[in-house]
Amino acid sequence: MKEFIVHFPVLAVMVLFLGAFLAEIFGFRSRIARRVILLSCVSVSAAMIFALIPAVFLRGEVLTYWMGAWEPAAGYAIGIGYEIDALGLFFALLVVTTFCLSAVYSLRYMERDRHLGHYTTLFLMLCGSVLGLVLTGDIFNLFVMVEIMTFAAVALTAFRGSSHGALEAAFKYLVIGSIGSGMTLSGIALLYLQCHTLNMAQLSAVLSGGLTPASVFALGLMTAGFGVKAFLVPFHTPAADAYTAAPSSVSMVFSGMVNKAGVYGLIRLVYTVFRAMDRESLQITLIVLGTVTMFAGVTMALAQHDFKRLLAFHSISQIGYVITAVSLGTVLGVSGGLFHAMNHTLFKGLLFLCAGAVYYAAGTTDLDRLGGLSKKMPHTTAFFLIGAFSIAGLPPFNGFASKWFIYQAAWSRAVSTGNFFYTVVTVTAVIVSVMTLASFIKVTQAVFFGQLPAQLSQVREVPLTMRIPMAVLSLGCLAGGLFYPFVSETLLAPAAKAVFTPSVYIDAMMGAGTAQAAGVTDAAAAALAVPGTWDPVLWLILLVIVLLAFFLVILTGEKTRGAVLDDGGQEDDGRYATFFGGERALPSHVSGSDLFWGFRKNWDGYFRIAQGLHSGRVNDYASYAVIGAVVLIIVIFLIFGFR
Amino acid sequence: MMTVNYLTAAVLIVLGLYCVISQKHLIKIVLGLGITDYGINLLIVSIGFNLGGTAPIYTLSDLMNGVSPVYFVDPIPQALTLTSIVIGACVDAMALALVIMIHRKYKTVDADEVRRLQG
Amino acid sequence: MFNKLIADSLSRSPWLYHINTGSCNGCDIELVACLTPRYDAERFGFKLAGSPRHADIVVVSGPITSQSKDRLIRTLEQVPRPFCVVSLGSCPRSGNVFKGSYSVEGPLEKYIHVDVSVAGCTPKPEAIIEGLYQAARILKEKRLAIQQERKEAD
Amino acid sequence: MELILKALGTLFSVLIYPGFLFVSAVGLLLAGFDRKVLARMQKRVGPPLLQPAYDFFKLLGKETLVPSRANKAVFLAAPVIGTASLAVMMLFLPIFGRAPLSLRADLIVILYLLTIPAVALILGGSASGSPFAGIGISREMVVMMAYELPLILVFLAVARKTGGSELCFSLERIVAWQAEHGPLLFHWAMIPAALAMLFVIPAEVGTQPFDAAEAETEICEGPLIEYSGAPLGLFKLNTAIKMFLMTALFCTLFLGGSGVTVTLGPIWLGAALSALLNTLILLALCLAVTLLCMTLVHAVTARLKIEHLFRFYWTVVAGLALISLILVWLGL
Amino acid sequence: MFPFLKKAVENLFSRPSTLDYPAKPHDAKPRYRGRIAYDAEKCVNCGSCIKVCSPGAITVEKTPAEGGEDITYRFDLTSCTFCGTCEDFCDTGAIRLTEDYHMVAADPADLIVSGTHFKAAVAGGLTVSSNCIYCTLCARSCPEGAITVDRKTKHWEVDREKCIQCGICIGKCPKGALSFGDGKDAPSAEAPAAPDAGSSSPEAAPAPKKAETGPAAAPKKEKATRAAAPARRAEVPADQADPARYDLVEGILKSDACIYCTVCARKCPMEALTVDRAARTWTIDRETCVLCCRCLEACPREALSVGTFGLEKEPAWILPVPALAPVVPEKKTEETPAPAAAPAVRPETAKPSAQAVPPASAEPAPASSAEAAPLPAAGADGPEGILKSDACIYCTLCAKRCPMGCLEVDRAAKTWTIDRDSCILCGRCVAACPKQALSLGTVTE
Repeated sequence: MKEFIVHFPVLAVMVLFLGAFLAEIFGFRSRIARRVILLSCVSVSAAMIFALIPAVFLRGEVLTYWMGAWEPAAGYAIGIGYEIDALGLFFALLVVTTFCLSAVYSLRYMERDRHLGHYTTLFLMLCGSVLGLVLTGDIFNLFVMVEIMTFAAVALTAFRGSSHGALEAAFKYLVIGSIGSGMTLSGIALLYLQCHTLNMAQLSAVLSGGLTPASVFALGLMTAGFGVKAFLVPFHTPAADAYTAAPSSVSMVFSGMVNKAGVYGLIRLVYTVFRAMDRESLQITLIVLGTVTMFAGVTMALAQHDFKRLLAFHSISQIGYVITAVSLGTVLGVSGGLFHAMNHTLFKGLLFLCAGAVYYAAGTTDLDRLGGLSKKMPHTTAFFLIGAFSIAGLPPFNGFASKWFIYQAAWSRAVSTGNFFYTVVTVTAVIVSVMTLASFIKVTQAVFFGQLPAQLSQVREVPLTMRIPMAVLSLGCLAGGLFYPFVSETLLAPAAKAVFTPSVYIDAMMGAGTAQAAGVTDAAAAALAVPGTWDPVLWLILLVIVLLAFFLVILTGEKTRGAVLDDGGQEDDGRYATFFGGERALPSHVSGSDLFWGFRKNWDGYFRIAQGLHSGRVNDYASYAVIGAVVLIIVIFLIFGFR
Repeated sequence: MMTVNYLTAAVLIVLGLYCVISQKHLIKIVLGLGITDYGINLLIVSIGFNLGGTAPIYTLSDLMNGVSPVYFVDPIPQALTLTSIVIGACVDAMALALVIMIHRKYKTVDADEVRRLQG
Repeated sequence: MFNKLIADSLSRSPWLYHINTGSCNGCDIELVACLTPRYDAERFGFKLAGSPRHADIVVVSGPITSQSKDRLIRTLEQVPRPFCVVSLGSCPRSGNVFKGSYSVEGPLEKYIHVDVSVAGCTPKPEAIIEGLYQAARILKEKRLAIQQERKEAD
Repeated sequence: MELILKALGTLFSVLIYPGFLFVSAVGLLLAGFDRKVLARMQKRVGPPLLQPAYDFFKLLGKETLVPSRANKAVFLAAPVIGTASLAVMMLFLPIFGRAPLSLRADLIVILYLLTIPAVALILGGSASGSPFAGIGISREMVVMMAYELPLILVFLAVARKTGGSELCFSLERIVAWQAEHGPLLFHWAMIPAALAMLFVIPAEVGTQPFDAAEAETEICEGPLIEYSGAPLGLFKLNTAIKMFLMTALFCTLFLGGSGVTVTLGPIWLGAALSALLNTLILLALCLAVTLLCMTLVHAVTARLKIEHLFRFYWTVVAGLALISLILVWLGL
Repeated sequence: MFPFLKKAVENLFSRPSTLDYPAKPHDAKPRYRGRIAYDAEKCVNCGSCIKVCSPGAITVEKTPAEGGEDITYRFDLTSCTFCGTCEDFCDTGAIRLTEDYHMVAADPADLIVSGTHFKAAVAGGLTVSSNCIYCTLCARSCPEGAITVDRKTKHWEVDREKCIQCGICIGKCPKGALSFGDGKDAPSAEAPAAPDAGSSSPEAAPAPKKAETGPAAAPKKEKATRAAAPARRAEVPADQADPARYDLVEGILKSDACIYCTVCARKCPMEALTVDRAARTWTIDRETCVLCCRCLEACPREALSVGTFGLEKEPAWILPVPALAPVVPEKKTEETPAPAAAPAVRPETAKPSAQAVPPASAEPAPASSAEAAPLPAAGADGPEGILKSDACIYCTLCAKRCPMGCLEVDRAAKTWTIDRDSCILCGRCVAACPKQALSLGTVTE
């Protein structure tokens, strides 16, 4: 069994694709067959990935696996190699947790749709492709997996053809996605032209000699390509439509895995293959990209009237956070970025599942037509609040921990380099965090609190199988926040170290010593100093006791409580009715679009332009993508010089 | 000689992108995508070309008597092109399917009308 | 001891909530005049509260017109116990010159027991302060009565 | 065993000395002073100094009505969360040079601990389900967004000035730096930042000119409309505590905190005395700052409309903070 | 913002302007209308207070007791608007609004003021004596409307049931003709009360043609409870004695001492007098005049008197000449309802020297009184006015006494100025001057 672990990475991916194939065949006939295939494949591959944790994280090994045992011959990689280092496995863990929970969630969530056979196939294909993408060591294999991922994602977006704008979103996603993959493919081609190899480790070794204009052009193209996959600003437009139109279990997978794949691709490209992150100007370009994404995402989210579209824009802005943090170049920055990616997967997944639950129960996700669901769906409200608190970054939850890392990293970067730009980045990060809190307050008030509209009085809580994934995710959020020193030692430190030690990556893949030969030297990666000695266990005791004390204060007060009527509709018991100046309560729900009037009035100019840019036309989106890519390539050329 | 290939590939890619950006008709956009795809395929194939190289195939006779032909054309880009062509085909198929369904549902294929999700 | 402190502080920080049931605004101005520097009701802790939920003393002015009758009743229901009702001027008590009009729904006594009534067609601010002070003392007795009643119940 | 001791020690410091009881007592006293001096500025006698305390105990005696439209759990838990986080926040402020829970990055933790009470108020208002509260929380959020920008700029300016070229977010380091170089207020580059902080304090606490969220005349006490009895008391207590905490934060950041140590008699007497002395000094400083930035401004200006408030904070106050940040950045 | 800042800091260090009310008692302004004080003894149960109380806060109960009835009046302060009208209308001064404003009560009963008084049933009813001049004042003041007086037929009658023996009419009668008699009925309507000796009243001279159309005298605030004014009599001038052309009529006569100070016009309850100071004309409407002689007493110059004189009969053939184009008279003095024939007075020109056109009133004044005598022509030695001699010590007493405020005295600059237009020559300044520096004379400058 010991040496069988070596095969686990490939087997994990193959099981998923096999499941997809089987689901296509047996999927139509019976529900049980579909469910068995889905759950078994998902759980098997998850088990395999989790089995790798001790090897990679605890012992720090880098597992390699050559397809068909085609070992590198005479220093040249001839086969497709899988390489799993701490960074790869870290993202693999995210991918695995996301699609397990989404699978469980979709059992009941998708039961009202038809063609569930196709759904299972596409879902498994998507999971398999993202897992493959994260584990592979070969750059063309990475591209193929990206293609399959885009393919499955487009199909899943268009799954609920009847829903508002699903087909249109899918088409836009396909067009922009294929532009992105076209750029990635041409980048790979140019790289191959330069290095005649496709294995990332060897590429990194060969490229260490110096970058010719062709490889600089390749870097530009691939950065743009992965930028499209990670939905950074100029390329973010299809993401908003896709996440909104796709069923929630799929949008959870999108925001949990698909944009993380883009982020992984960028990190791998910039840190390991090209090892170009020692140049500050490249860092600044990526940071600018990340900051603009962060800011544009959250401001657009504030202007939304649809729950899932709001969450979609938040995903874009949180990815902006991750990219900004990762491209800071310091160990603290990268670990902050990775931590935020992990937290983002947890709380954004939770929020999308809550959106799905609201859609499942109330039939609509329009903020202006919902209201007062907290009495009918107490569990979903609780989970949503945990998700909202953690995305806003309030202390006991995980959002705070990762944001703390990021601010710490950004500010230390600003202080050490004396460059005012990083201060602007830090300030924007804080302001974006407040705006995130604002938009989630808007959703809380619009959807869960306030007055229950009459037509929603028959709403009931969502079934148990949908609440289990939400519970798991919210536990993850709370644990991430409270036990973050543990998380950073076991998961983040190795992953950050892996990012900063490409030579280990190369040696593992191509055999020892190739790194020295190629002159690859690792930057002195400082040990990851956990920023604060904040001992969360202490906090926990503290907070619990303090809460207990104050509940006593509440109890000593007068004990008469109002009868909580659950008819929701009209309350006529004057004593416990809402104060309305003595009137009988009229339908008076302060819904999403009425909030933050002061803020909206001041930002009217900005919002008019921003919403104008998101015109919804495919051509505009395509032109943004192309212009963005061209600008990025020109900037990268400026950085690396034209000689 | 190779520069002609690269130039045509570049022209094809730019033409395709221009078509995607400027055309309002959805099917024309899909065609634009196809053109870019062909441009990229041409780029990949022309990378693997070695002047005077023969097709990278060992005939039975070469294998039998152990002689290795003088010079091959690089086989890997060709493999890449194969995959890219397959992917291009799938993309076009799915795009056209989507366009048909959009037409059925939106009753139009003009990109200006097909924009319910905006803002 | 704790209960005594609460009862005592109940009489030291009575918050007012003013309901105008059709008054000619004479008494309303006088009530607000009490809070001005010259009469300064805040010396005794009086403060105008924004919502009936925060009210300890409900000050009613105006002859309860038919329009404002049921709104008055609903608002009075929403005030948490213990609270006092003070009628300002002669309108709430008797309908003053509007007595007998088709739209006046009669004295306040019909709807709720009035603890203190301040007479005067526009009573002077000093009289209003005296009335509120008396109401604040009544609040304390009401609080002690509630505790007594709860002690027997336990 | 050691962990339990540590937990108990922290519990004492949370619940008793620098924590809840101390903070609420001082907060209520400050609120009393504030109301008294405000009254005197309007040439009226004004309530007794302990009036906020009477208000609090009176509210404890009142009946707690939970409206039928409200979500009871969140409705009752909201004030408690706010007060809990405020009690914990006091631990980060070094009273006599040593903050019980100081860390390397206090400023960020404080920044977020300041948001929790505001979020608690927002959640409470939202859970009460009243439309007035809906408008109230929307304004409260806009106020929060308004003062967050200048606050972070001020923190960064202070960190840059005291930290030099390496990270310095911890308040102890800031106080230590001020001990040698003199309070930050006297460095001319930091004066705009101090002014900006003075403007941020009333917005954060929510006193008159910036209390669009709880405007009792327009939207009947905004989020607090449905509250009565003990929860309302807690919210009023929150405001009072915030008043003390923000001014204490100002004293720590700009006036060098109160690091006087008295060394006479046995150790424990000296420690107790120095603790007492420091507390008094801190109290005096806080009182002065409160009167300056909250009472005077309250007596002189009327309530700002919400969009004017937002524009005021994002242009004038943020500009002030930015000026001092740039000056400090240029090494002045 | 900054001026407030300075003010706020100043206030901080100045004494607060709060009345420490509960500690030191703070009583209301002198004429504050607060709690009602009812003196049951004075009350004559006339009921006028009940009638005038707009909120109906006053109620009365009569409980028969032996020899009369106990009458209790209840004043409900919680229903009272403290307008003070009842106090005004209480002729006997039983109701008085004190300055006590502490009307705060938990129990509403404390806010009821009541008082009872025992009223013995009066034996006889109201009787009238002979010197009644049928001035209808008693009929007007009777709260119950029990008295009916017909001036034409000189008939006075009281309705016993309505009469509540409140005695107000007794107080009102200028001639003191009413009293609670010995129970016999009022004299019959026919025997007109002979006026005092000395006037051979012709047999029922035809009353003036128009019916009494005086304005319904609004219950003016008339607190005068003085004794009736003595009637003064002047001899009938010889030329009016011819009964064929003159009717002998008793009426108010004006002497030339009149300075047109309009005081009499203001005092006349029936507003029968109109005095135009600019045109210096004094007209009387004899129909409405009730000879109450109030103008007599009020006149500062004793210019008026009561006398009998011959009233020229209207020759049948004279058609009433319509007045010239009726010009709207511009009233300088206070507004008095114009009597039947509006005196066509030309609007007051800048210099009060225009020729006063005799009013075409139906009442040509008797030749002797010079009330219509035109002003001396401007060219003569100038109009009358107040003159100042140099004994003046500028003590400003005259300025203070002047009712019209037309005197300004500047002690520093030692100047004394008079505004002759508004000066009504009432002579008060002359009387007030300690040095007799002022005098009434013809203005030369």
